[in-house]
Amino acid sequence: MPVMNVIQAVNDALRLELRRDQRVVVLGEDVGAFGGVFRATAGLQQEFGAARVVDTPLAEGGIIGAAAGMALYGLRPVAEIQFADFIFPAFDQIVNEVAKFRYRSGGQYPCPLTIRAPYGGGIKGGHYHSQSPEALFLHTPGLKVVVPSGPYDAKGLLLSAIRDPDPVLFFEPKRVYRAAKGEVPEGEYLIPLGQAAVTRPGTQVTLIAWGAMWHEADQAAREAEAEGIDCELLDLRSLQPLDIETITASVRKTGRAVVVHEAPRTCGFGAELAALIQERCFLSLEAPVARVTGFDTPFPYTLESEYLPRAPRILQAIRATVTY
Amino acid sequence: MPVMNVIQAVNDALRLELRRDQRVVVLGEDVGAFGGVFRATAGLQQEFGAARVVDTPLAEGGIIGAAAGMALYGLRPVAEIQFADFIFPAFDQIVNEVAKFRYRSGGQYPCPLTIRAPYGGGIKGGHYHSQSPEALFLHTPGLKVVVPSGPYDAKGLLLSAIRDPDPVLFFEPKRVYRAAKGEVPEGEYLIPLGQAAVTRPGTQVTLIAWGAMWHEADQAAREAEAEGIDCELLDLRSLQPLDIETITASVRKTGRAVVVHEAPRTCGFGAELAALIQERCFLSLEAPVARVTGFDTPFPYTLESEYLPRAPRILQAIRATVTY
Amino acid sequence: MKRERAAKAPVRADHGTAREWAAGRFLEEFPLYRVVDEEGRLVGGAQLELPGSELLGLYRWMLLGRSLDERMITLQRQGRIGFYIGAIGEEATVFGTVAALEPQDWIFPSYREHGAAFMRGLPLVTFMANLFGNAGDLVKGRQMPCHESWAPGHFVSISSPVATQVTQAVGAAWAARIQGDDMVPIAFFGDGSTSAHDFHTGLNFAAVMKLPVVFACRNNGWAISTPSASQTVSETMAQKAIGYGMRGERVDGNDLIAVWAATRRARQRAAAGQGPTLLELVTYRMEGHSTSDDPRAYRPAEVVEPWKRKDPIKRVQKLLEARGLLDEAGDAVLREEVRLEIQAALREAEAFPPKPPVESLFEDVYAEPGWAQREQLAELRRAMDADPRVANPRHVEG
Amino acid sequence: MKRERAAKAPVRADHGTAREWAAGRFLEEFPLYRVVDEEGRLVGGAQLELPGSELLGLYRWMLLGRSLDERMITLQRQGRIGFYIGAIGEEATVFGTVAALEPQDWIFPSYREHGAAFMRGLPLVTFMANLFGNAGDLVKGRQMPCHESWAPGHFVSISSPVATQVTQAVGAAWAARIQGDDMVPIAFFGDGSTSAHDFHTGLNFAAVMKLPVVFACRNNGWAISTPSASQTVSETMAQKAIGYGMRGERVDGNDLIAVWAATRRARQRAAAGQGPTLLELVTYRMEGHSTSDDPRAYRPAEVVEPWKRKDPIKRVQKLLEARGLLDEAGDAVLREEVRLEIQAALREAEAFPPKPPVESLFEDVYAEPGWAQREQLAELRRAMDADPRVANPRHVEG
Ligand SMILES: Cc1ncc(C[n+]2csc(CCOP(=O)(O)OP(=O)(O)O)c2C)c(N)n1
Ligand SMILES: Cc1ncc(C[n+]2csc(CCOP(=O)(O)OP(=O)(O)O)c2C)c(N)n1
Ligand SMILES: [Mg+2]
Ligand SMILES: [Mg+2]
Repeated sequence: MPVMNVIQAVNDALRLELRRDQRVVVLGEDVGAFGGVFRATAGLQQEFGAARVVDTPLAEGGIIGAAAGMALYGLRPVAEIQFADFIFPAFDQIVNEVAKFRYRSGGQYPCPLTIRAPYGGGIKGGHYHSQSPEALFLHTPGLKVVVPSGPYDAKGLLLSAIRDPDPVLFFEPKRVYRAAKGEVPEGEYLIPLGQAAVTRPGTQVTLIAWGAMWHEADQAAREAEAEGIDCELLDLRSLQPLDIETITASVRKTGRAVVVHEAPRTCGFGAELAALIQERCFLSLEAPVARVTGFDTPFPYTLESEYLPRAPRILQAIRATVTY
Repeated sequence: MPVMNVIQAVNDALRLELRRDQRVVVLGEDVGAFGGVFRATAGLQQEFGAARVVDTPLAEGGIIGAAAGMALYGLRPVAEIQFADFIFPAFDQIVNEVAKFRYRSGGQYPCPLTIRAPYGGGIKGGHYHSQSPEALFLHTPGLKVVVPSGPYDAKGLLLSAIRDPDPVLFFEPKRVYRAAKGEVPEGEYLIPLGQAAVTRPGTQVTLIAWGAMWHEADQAAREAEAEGIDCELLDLRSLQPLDIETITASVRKTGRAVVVHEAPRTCGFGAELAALIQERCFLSLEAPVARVTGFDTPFPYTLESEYLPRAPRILQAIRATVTY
Repeated sequence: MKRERAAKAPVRADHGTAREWAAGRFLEEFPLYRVVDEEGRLVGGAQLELPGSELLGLYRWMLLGRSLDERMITLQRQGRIGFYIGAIGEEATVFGTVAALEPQDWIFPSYREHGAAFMRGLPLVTFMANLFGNAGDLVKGRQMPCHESWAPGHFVSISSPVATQVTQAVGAAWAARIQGDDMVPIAFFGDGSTSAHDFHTGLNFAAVMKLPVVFACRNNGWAISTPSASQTVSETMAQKAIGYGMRGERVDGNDLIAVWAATRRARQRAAAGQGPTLLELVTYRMEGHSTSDDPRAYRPAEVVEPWKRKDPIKRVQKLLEARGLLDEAGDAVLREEVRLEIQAALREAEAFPPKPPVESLFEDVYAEPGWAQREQLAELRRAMDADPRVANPRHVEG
Repeated sequence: MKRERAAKAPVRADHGTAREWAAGRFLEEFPLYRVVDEEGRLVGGAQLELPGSELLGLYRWMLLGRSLDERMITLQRQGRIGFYIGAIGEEATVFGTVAALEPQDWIFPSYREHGAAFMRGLPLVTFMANLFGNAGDLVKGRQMPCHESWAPGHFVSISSPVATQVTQAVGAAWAARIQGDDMVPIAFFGDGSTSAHDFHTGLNFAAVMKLPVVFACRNNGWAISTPSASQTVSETMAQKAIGYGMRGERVDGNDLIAVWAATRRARQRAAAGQGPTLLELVTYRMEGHSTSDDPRAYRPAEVVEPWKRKDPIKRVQKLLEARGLLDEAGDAVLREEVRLEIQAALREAEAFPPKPPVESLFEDVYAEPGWAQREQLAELRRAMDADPRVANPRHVEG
């Protein structure tokens, strides 16, 4: 099986889907001949032509509005937002239009499109090349939100996202774009949206993470093991639909949970997970659900190591939760 | 003391502040001669002229971008977004610019502005005249978020918001715009941001609400009392800064909490409150923090009574929480 | 590449090279295109290219639109529906455009183009069920009145945020070209909406991609309380096309035939690969913005007067009469037909159960409801069973 | 009211009323304004209105800008800074504009106008501390390199999202007018940024309100990998002014004197209450978009060649030489001065502690930190005390 990094896996998924389904169109800034600033669309315009792999003008609202129109008409557009930080000019189209089309038309106008965006910190990008805005979209019914942590998931989840009947935000953790490598099958395989992966079974505490933070949580779990703490680690993979069963089953078993995300703490998805867990596992809980997150500040530049919830801070939270 | 409704109280606050401070400017769609679609700015252009009370072109991004420029230059703009549902074209300016100006400039460029928007459901407005997007802004460090529930608070909080050194979103619950009436002192008084009001002291369960939902929670508390359940009711008034001390003191006392909001449940501010409470009051909690909220659907039209978390549903949650 | 041309362009050294255009320049450059004058006479050497029967059909549509708007405004005043927004005085911009399109062309409406949906087969009764938001509403009572969808007629779901449909129409045009379909979408929007950002990005994308799409700006003089001069100081909306390297045209929006002919031209150009057109349809909002609005607060009655004489329906009536296609009696018959049609539809629409079923609240959020929707439906049902007030709008007002 | 005029405007009945403009029409209508040709000679009858000493000063600024950009790109390649974005080849658009403004005029930069900050007094060493994001950075190491702020010189905080500064500049102009201040802000942005929505709303607001503001579009031919033809099919950027009823002017952006004179004119008009101006400064991005970019992937080297001959610095050098204000020896002295200045600043900047203090992470979110910031600072300190790896960037990569 070929070994790929996340960018290659994304590229592979796009290529397969462009080949398989004439309705698939890729559009965004610099995605054409250049292949995208992270090269995720490299070679696609060369293979599929400038009509299906399109450089757009610099206007995210235009990209998503146009993609919405394509989706309404029956295509399967895959729009790239160059950095998740630049998705906000398209926010109205996403939350007021794309998310509500099926509902507001009584089911007459589904709007299935995929919005890919490199996301998260850890590449020294400062305020505007580091943000993790998933919670903003999770608060909007009608949208699905997917975040892979490695190449295998990236490919299988992206194929599912493109084929999904609903609009999907597909956030790619750019910190591990090249760093996360692994075996990726050739040809197509689908990872269903809404299934978390239990990447490490354990008994004492449930760790919940996604994207780049899964790697940190995994390292923390390994370090915890060395200290004799047995962690169960979930990689959520898809935040909406959320695999609530796997989460509650795990926490009912362990009685403790630590949630990790990069976004600021307040109103991050960790809050929702904590709320859900205490609602559903109240009698099993032996400690509060802990949140290890980015801080309530804009994303910094120089102090990004301090800002990011990495393994050492996660480990500390694990210890505190287990000894609560 | 004069009796006013919420619109009159808002109008009064704007008028006082326009008189007191030459730096205050009111801008937005239809706010001029017409006085705004809800009449909140009625008479202001007549008194202060078209230079300080300005009808803008129809572009929320332009309104907030321009208001930001005014604030940077030293004015105190108060921008009206005609309905909170239409704030999204300005989302980029708010979360990427206004919220981060002070931080990203190392304190050189504060950006104090107030964004007023009628908000929430209950007026048969359907998808696009009913939304409660507070959680989206609460996830953005740098912004403050205020929601009054009645005329007295509306005036005192709005005056504080306009004078605050930071950008403030001031969401006005339009469902009670005219319905909520009360005595409002003439002249100025300030209600500090960040102080919840304990509008009903109680011992058995803490109810937490804001805006129009405070009225529903209040009614539920009265009905609960008739059933012998003693509720403590907090009107948060300001969600950021949040009065965490009042909340934790109350829940440590009652051991139970019910949070009410109109916005969809997932990733609403109720999630954050539940997360905070279980983090800080874990050992006092005798039942999970309950959330009575709008459902995870777009805001409906005909079934809005069913959708809104009104007193009967709150009462049921109170009972379930108390008997958990 | 553009750069090369730029390098060869003329070069001047005097100060103030950019033309200081005189007032009125763009009014001249974009003259108001008109075929029929206010007395129903053909202007200049114009030919009537629309067959008489079609013209009569369109006249009937305009009567229906007007009559429906009037009736529904009354209905709102009676408290039987919550809201209404129509197109009184702007009928030519709605029916003239759509008549010039092909049936497969998608319509991306603003919120006044209900007539377009009717022409595409939306039954009146279904439209009215939307106004009631009752069990007969195809949109399942989810949106405010006047936010209908009609997929069978390629009439796209209406939303309230203005101008969002502009970029969406561009996307549909793009999709059709990719698919090789002869489909030219039209996007409707108002003068106020030209200030919105989707106007800009939509027109620019369409021009850059040379997409087959028609932009129909209903310049009705007002955005709620503000006149178009508060939205833009360009003399015309048509000249905005220049900034996008696009064709623009200014049309008498109260002249059905001119609107029809201009739209047909724009469609032909689009279908022939010549790109998009911005049509400025100059008309007037004769009534309040909607039933929530009272224009007396900001608009002196006098300014409306001149426009009464330009009524688009009267103009067609005169044209038909002059051509012997209609007489007073025939007109009365048509009006009575339309009245009865509306009356019958209203009766039928009001007969639906007042609410869609409660489970409909949780459908269509996603193709399949997720666990949150399923659990919340169960939660709501339990709540309703326990306390009937949950479903009663009136128990806690005030 | 606009409506009245519209009603009186000429009316035509022939088909195709809108002018089918010929290719090149707008290149003619917006000729490239130029004062000095590529050989440093005054064009036509142009006068040099800039005193020789000022010209020499600007020449030195341009040398500094170029030299700094080159040095910092090297620094990035050496791994000593993480990122750099400069203005090689575009110097005339930066220094020519700012020289024509008054000291009180606010500058709303895009991300290439560092030179404007220097002219307003930002010390080189402070700029470089921003590149390092170290303890000497006024922005406290919070943004990527090249995102400086300099309030003492009214140089506004840079952000990455493009075009957002356009509406902000409009707001500042508006504020100044309300305050009665003689202050004309300038907003810089690229050709790609004309596609963004803030361009549209900013220009429209400014035109409608007739605000004193100058819009400086650095048309450098590229938005990262896409040529301007992918952004717009309008022949010029200047003609976009027409859609806003605004004055537009196309200027040779590699001609320092033309840029200066056009900006001065625009400022005079603004200050005199005649409203905003859109200046299209036609120049070229000679290097990659930034140090993160390698233009060889999308831009053949040949297309850059013609632009090398138009180098804005060489042109001023020739002009100065022709006027006897500079000779080879004098030029060498200037260049050496600039080199030493940069070198000294670099040494000084690198001497700051590499990180701002950890508490700075939580400052300036609000005027006063909230409890969340205070608690989180304490939490972070505890974490750092317990495990030094918390502050170490390298422990978990991969
Ligand atoms: C984004 C957005 N902002 C504000 C509104 C409120 N609003 C509804 S209609 C309207 C005026 C629209 O004017 P115009 O585009 O000229 O259309 P017209 O009503 O005249 O047909 C406004 C401001 C809205 N619907 N959407
Ligand atoms: C809203 C937004 N979208 C995307 C980007 C990524 N990006 C950075 S610079 C750039 C190109 C800008 O081109 P132009 O406006 O011509 O400026 P130039 O770099 O040529 O000076 C893009 C797409 C961004 N910074 N902001
Ligand atoms: Mg209008
Ligand atoms: Mg450029």
